[in-house]
Amino acid sequence: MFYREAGQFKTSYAADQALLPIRQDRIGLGLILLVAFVAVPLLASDFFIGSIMIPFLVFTLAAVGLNILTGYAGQLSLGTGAFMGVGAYACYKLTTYFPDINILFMVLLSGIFSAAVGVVFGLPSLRIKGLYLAITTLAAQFFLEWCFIRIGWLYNYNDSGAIEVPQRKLFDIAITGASASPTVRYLVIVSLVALMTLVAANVLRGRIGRSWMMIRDMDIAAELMGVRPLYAKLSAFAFSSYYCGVAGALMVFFWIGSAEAEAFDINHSLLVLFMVIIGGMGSLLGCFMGAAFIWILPIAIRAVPQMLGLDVIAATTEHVSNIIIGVLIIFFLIVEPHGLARLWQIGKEKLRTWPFPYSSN
Amino acid sequence: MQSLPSLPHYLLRNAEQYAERVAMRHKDLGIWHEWTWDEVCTQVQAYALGLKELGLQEGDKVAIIGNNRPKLYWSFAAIQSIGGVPVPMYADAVAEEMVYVLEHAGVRFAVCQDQEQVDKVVSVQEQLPLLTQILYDEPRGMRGYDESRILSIEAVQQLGLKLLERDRHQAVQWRTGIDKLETDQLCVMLYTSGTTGRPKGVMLSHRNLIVTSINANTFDNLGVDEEIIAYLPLAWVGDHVFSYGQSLTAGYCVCCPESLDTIAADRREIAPSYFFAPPRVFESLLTSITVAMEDASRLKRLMFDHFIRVARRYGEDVLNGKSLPLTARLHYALGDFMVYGPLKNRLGMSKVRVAYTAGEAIGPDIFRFYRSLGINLKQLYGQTEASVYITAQPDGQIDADTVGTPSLDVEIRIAENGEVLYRSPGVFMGYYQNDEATATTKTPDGWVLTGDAGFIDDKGHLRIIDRAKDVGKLNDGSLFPPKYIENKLKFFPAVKEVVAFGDQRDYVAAFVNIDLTSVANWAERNNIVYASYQELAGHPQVYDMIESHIEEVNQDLLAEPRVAGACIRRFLVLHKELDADDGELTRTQKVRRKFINERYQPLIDALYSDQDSQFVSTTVVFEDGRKGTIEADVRLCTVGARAPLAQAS
Amino acid sequence: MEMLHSIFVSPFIEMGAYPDFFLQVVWEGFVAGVLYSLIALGFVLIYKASGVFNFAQGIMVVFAALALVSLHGMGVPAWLAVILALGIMGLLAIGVERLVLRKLVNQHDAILLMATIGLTLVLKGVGQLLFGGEPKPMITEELGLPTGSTDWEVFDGIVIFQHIDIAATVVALLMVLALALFFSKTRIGRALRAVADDHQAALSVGISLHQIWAIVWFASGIVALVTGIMWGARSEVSFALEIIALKALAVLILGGFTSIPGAIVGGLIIGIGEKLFEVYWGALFGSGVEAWFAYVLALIFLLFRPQGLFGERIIERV
Amino acid sequence: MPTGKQVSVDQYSGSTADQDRSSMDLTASKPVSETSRQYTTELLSIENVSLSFGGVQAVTDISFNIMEGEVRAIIGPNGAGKTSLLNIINGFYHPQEGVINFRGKQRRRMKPYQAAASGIARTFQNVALFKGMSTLDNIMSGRSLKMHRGFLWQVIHLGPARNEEIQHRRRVEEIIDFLEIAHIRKQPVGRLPYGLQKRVELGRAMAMEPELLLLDEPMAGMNLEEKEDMSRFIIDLNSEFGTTIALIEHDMGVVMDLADRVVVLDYGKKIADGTPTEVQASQEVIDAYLGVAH
Repeated sequence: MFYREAGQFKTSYAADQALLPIRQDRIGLGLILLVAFVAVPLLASDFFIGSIMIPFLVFTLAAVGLNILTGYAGQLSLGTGAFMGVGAYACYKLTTYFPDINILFMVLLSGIFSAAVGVVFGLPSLRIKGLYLAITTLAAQFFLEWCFIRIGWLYNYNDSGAIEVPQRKLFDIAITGASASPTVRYLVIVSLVALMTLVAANVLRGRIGRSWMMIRDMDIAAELMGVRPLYAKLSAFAFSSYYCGVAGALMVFFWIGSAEAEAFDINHSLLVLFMVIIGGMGSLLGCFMGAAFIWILPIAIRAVPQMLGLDVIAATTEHVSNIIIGVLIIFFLIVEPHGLARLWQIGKEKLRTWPFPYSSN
Repeated sequence: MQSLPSLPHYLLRNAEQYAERVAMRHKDLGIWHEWTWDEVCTQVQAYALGLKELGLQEGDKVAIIGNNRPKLYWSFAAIQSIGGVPVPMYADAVAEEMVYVLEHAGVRFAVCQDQEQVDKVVSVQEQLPLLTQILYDEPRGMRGYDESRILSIEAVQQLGLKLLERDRHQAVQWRTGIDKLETDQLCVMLYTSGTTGRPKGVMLSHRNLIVTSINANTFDNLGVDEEIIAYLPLAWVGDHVFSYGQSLTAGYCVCCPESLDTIAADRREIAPSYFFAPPRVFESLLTSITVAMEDASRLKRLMFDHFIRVARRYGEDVLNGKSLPLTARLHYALGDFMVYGPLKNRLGMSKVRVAYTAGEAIGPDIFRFYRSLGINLKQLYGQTEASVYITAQPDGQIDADTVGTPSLDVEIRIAENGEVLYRSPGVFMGYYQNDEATATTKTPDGWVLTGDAGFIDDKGHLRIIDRAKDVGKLNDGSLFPPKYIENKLKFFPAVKEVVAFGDQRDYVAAFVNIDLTSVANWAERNNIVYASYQELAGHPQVYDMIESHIEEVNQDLLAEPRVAGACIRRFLVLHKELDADDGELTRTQKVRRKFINERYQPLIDALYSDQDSQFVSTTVVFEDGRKGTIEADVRLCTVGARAPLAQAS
Repeated sequence: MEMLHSIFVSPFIEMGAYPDFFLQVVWEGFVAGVLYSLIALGFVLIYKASGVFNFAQGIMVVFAALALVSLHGMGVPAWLAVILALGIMGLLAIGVERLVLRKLVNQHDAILLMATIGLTLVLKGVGQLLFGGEPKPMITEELGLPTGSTDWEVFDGIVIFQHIDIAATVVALLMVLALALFFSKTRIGRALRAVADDHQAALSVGISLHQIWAIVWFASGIVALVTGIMWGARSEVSFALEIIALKALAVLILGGFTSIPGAIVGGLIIGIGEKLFEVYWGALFGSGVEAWFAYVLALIFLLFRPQGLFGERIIERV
Repeated sequence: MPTGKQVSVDQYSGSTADQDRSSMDLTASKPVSETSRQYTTELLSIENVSLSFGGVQAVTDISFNIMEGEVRAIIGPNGAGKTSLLNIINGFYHPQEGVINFRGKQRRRMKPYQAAASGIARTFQNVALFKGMSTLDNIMSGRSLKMHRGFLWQVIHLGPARNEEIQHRRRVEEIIDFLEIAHIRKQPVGRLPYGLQKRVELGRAMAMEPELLLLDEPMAGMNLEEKEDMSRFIIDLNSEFGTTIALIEHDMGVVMDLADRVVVLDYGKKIADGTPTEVQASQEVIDAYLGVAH
C-alpha cells in the first residue's frame, strides 16, 4: 500500500545490491535516524534515555553479535554474557593502563580481546556441531565468569570486586563517569550502534557473510564450493565476539557505570539469546526489534499496574514478564521461527503486493 | 514545427538536442542498461558504416527478426541512414512462413536476435540466393557458424569503427548521405499477415511515418519525457510507430524488457507513461486481478469490491474532470489510496498518462474498469496502410463503443455499402510488387478502403461494426452487421459464443452458446439444479436470462439509427458447445459460419418459422477421438414474447 | 618449576598423606555425581524418545521440589504432597507435549532446544509466582528420609557418611533399576526404546508418538522430583539449583546423549572429578573451579571423542 | 550451422583455477576449427581405487579416466558405488587404496575445499542448495573461491570490495541468462519447484568455472520437458565453455545422447567402459541391469 515501487528501476549492480534498494525503505530509515539523533536527544526525558534507550541499544549491539554467530553462521552460543564481560574487563584494564587514550578508541579496541577469546572457544566448532557446541559455549560462560571473580588483576584488586568507570571526556564533554549526562552517553552509543550495524550489514552481504550462511544452510555443500570451515566458523566467532565485547564495554562504561561478574552471568547470555529468537534469527532488524521488545516489556508490565493505581510488588512483575517472554519464545518458535523481523517482513510484503494477497510474479 | 525529411534526420536532431537524455533502456543481466541519444547515434553510425563495409547498397532490403532489443531498433536507423529498407518480421514465425517474405522482399541481409532466428534463416537460405549476410545480436550458441556470412552486430560495428579510424571523413559522408534521403522515399516495409492469401508488403515512406508520428504526439501531448515499454512484435506497425517513429520524433525513451517471462515485472520497474496493449492483454490482466483477489482474505475482498464499485460509479467522471459532490470525491480519494493507487502500482501503470487499445473490440466492462481506476485508457482505430492512426479518442470524449474522431490530417468517408474510407498523409505508398492489390485498396485520388464497415455517430465519432464484406442486408434493406451484434452479446459473461443470421432474411436471429463456468456459478447461486450442459442450456431461467441480455443489446442497437433494423427477434440456446474438434470453430476459436450454416440448417430454418422447438441430431467427436451423436429438442424463443409473470421473476 | 610441582606432584603427595580425607572427598564427589547423574538421566530419557535437548530439566527439578515443599507448607500431609507433586509433573508433561512438542515436530534440534529454554523461563516465572523466590528447606524428616551421620574409621582417620547421602545413593540406584525394568519388561517401555530407534516401529506397537512423548516427560518429571528431594535434603530448595543442573549437560557430553549408563558414569566422573580438582588443585587457580570444571572437562573431551563415552561414531553421508 | 559439439582442447591447458579464464566471456568469438571429437589430454585418472566403510566395501579396485573436454557418464544399478566415486573425486571420502591423478599430478589426501580450489565442482543427487538464500546469492556463493577482497574492505563495502562484488555479479548474471532463470533471480530457492532448484544448483556449480564438473543425477525427478532443458544446458556448457563433465544418470536415453564415454559400475566394481554403443552391447551390462537391479 505504502510501497509504491512502480518506476523504481536499477541501472547498476551497485544500486541493485544496495542495502535498501526500495526508496520507501530509505525514506523510512532516514526518518528513524532523524528521530534517533535529533528528536530523542532533544525531547526525551532522562529516564527514557537512561533506562530505556541506552540499555536497548547496548542489548541491540550484543544481539547483533549473537545473531551473527547463531542466526547467520548457525552456531548456537550460550556464552554471550561472558564475551560481553571480556570486552568490559578488557576496556577497564586498558583505561587503567592508558588513561590518556580516548575512551571510544578503547571501547573499540576492547572488542578485539573479546574476539580473540571467542576464537579460542570457537575452536571446538570445527569438530562439533549444534547442541554439542552450545555446551562448549557454556564452558566459556562459566569459565570466564569464574575468571572475572577470581582473577583480582582484572578488577585491579578492588575491595568491592567490581570494575568502576572513571570519568572520560571527548571534546571536553564528559562522556563517561558519574557526571556524564544521559543524553551525551546516549549520543555516543547511538552513533556507535548505527555505525557498527552498517558494518555488520556490509560484511553480511559480502563474501564473508555469504560463507557464514553457506556453512549454516548446508555445510557440506559449502565446503565443496571452496569455503574453508576453519576460516568461516572462526571468523564468525571472532566477528560475533567483537560485537559482544564492544557491547559489554559500552554496557559498563556508558550505562551501568560499574559492574561485578554477575552482570555477565548465564542469565544475561540467555537474555540476549531471547532477544535474538524473538527478534528473528538471521536478521539485523530483528536484533533491534528483539532487544526493544525484551527490554521494554518488563518496564511496560511494571508501568501498567502503576497506571491503574494498583500496588504490585516489583518481583511479581518480573515473574510475570518472565512467563510472558517464555511463552512468546515458544510461540514464536512454533508459529514463526524467524521472529518479529519475519512478521515485519511478511507485513511489508503484504504492503508491497497490496491489494493482492501475494506476489503474482 | 517544420518537420525533418527522414527518420535518421530525427536521430541526428535528438543526438544534438537531447544528447544527454536517455533514449533507450534494456534490462539485461539483471539491470537496466541505458543509452542516451548521443550514444545511440554513435552506435548507429558505427553500425551503418559497418553495413556499408559489408556492401549494403541503397535500396537493399534487410530483414529484422526477433524480439524488442535495442540493437534491432538501431538496425532500423542504421539501415535507413544509408538508404536501405528494413523489413521487420514476426519472431514467432516458422522458417517456412519466413521464406515467402524473405523471398518476396528480396532480402539481402538478415538481422537476427539470436541463434534461434539465425538457425531458421540458415535452414532456408538455399531458397534465397539474394541473401548474402546474416547478423545477430546475442552471441550465445553462435560458435562454429560460418563467419564469412554470419557476423555479430557488434562485429559489424567494429568494422564501422575501423573504417572510421582509417578514414575520418566517413562520419561526414554518413551525415551527407542522410541529408540526401528523400522524404517520400521508401522507409520501411511491413508485411501484413492478412486473413486470406499471401502477406502483402506495405511500403511506408519517411513522410508517412513522420507526419503520423508527429500528429499522434501532438494529439496526446506526448513529449520528450515519456517512457514506454516496447514489447509488441517489431513487425507490427503499432510497435514501429510507438517505439520507433514517435520515439524519434518526440525524443522519448523506449525500454526493452528482459524476457517474455518478465514483462509484468519489468513494466512495474519502468512504470511507462504511454502504453499500448491489445484488448486481450487488458482482459487477461483483469482476469489475473480477479483470480488473485479470490485468494485474499474476506475482509480485504469486501473492501476491494466496495471500492471497485465506488470507482465504477465515480471513476469515469473523475477522469473526465466532471464536477462531483465532495463526498463522492472523498470516497473516491480514499479508494485511490486503498485500492486504485496500489493496484496501478502493481500493474506498473501508476504513471500512465495515455494508454491505448486497438485491434479488436474491447469489452465495455473491461474498458471501463481500467478507466475507473484513473488510467486514461482510450481506443484508436488504425491500419498498417495508414501508418496506424485513422481515428483516436480525444481526452474526455470516451465511449467504449466508438474508436474516436479522425486523427489530425485524416479525412474519413463512409461508402455506400458502409465501408470506411480514409485519406491522410500517412497513407502508404503501395504494396510491394503487388500493384493489383494496391489498385483495389487505394483509389487514384488517395482514398484507402479499410475493409471495415462503420458509421459516424451524432457526436462525430467513428463506430466500427464489422468487416465490410461480412455486413449484409435484411430484406427490408437495413444493415446487418453480424459481428457487431455478436460482440455486443458476447460481452455478457454468461454468453460464450453467438452466431447471428439475417443476411437476406426478414429479421435477425441468433444461436447462443452459454459460458459454462459463468452460468454454472449463476445456477448455483440461484439454486438451479441441472444434470448436464444440455439441461442447463435448455433451462427456462437460462433462456430468460439470455433474453434479457438480448433485450439490452436491442436497446443499444435501437439507439443507433444505422443499425436499428438489426435487432434480434428470435434466438435459441445451443444444446452443445461449439467446438473446434467438431469443425465448428477454427483452431483460433473463431466461428466457421459457413460450416455452421450447413450443419444446423434445420435449426436456422426453425428460427425463421414460428416453431417453439426443433429436434436436432449432431455428430460430435469426443475428447478421446470417439464419435457419437447428440440429440436434443432445442427450444426457440421470440424476444419480448415472454409472459408478464416470467418477466417479473 | 614450582608450578609444575604444584600441579603434578604435591596434590598426589597430599592424597597419600591423608587417605581418609581423600576418601571423604571422593565420597562427597560421588554423592554429587549421583545427583548429576539423576539430572542427566532425565535429559537422556527425553532426548532418546523425542530428540529434544531439554534445557528445562534443571528447572523441572526445582519446580517439582518447590511444589512438594509448598504443598506441605499449606498443610498437605507429606505422602499426599508427593502424590500431588507427581500429579503436577504429569500435568506438566501433558501440557508440554500438547502445547509445545506436538507443534514443533520435525523442527531443527536447535529450535527444540530454544523452545525448552523458553519453557525454562515459563516454569521459573510460574514457580516464583506460586511458591516464592526464596530458598526453602526440604521436608526431609516428614518424608521419612534419614538424617544424621555415621563415622567410618579408616587409615587413622574418619570418613563421615551423611545418612541422607547414603539414602540418595540407594534411591538413585533403585530409580535406575526401576527404569531399567520399566524399559525391558513393560509394553510401553519397549515402545519407548523402539521409538528411539525408529518412529515407525513404535507406532506398530500401537502407541502414538504423542503418548510416548507425554510419558517420557512424565518419567523425567518423576526423576526430577526424586532429584529435587535428594538435592533439597542435602542443602535446600532454591532456584540456584537451576544453574548447577546445567552441569548435567557436561555429563551428557561425557556419557553420550542417548546412553543411560553413560549418564551415570559421566555423572560420577564429573562429580568426583570436580571435587578432587577443587580440593587438590583449586587453590592453584584461586578456588571456585567447581563452577567450570565440568564444562571444561567436557570441552576437552569433545575435542577428542565427540560422540561421548558410549555414543556411536557418526558417519556423515553426502 | 553448429557442427555438433565443438571442443577446443588447447583452450584450458596450462590454465589454473585461480585465473579468471575467459571461458565465461560470452562475447569472445574465437575461430573454432571443425575438428572431430578427439580428446588428447587426460584430466583425471583413477587407478585401482578401493573404498570401504567399516566392513562394507563401497568401491573395489576401480580404474578409469576422464579426458579434458569430454562428457563422461557413470552408470550402474542402485548401490553400485557411483555417488561414492564422486565423493572420492571431490575429496569427501578418502580411498584406502589407489591413486588419483588430476591434471597430471598425483593428488594427495585432499579436503573438499581443496578439491574445489583445484577446479572440481559438483551438484548433488538431492538438491543441496542454501535454502535461506535467493537464487542470485546461491549462484554468487559459487564465486566464493574467486573473491579475494579482505575483511576490512568488506566492512566498508566500498572501493575494491564493491567492485569485486559487482564484477562477480556480472558473471553470475551471465549464468542466470544462460540457464534462463532471470524471472526467479531474487526468489528464495526454498520456494522454487524442484526442476528449477536443480537448475539453480547447476548454476552454482557453473559459477565456480570448474575444470571438471561432477553432476550427480542432474535429471532425477524431472519431467520430460525439464530433462530436455537440462540436457541442452549440459551440452551447451560442454561445447561453449569446454567444461569437462562427469555425470551419474539413470535415464539411459539421456546418457546415450550426452555422453562421449560411459563407465558402468555394479556392486562397486567396474564392469564396462567405452562409448555408449559399446557399453550397450556389453553382455555384463545387460546382465547387471536386467538380472540384478530393477
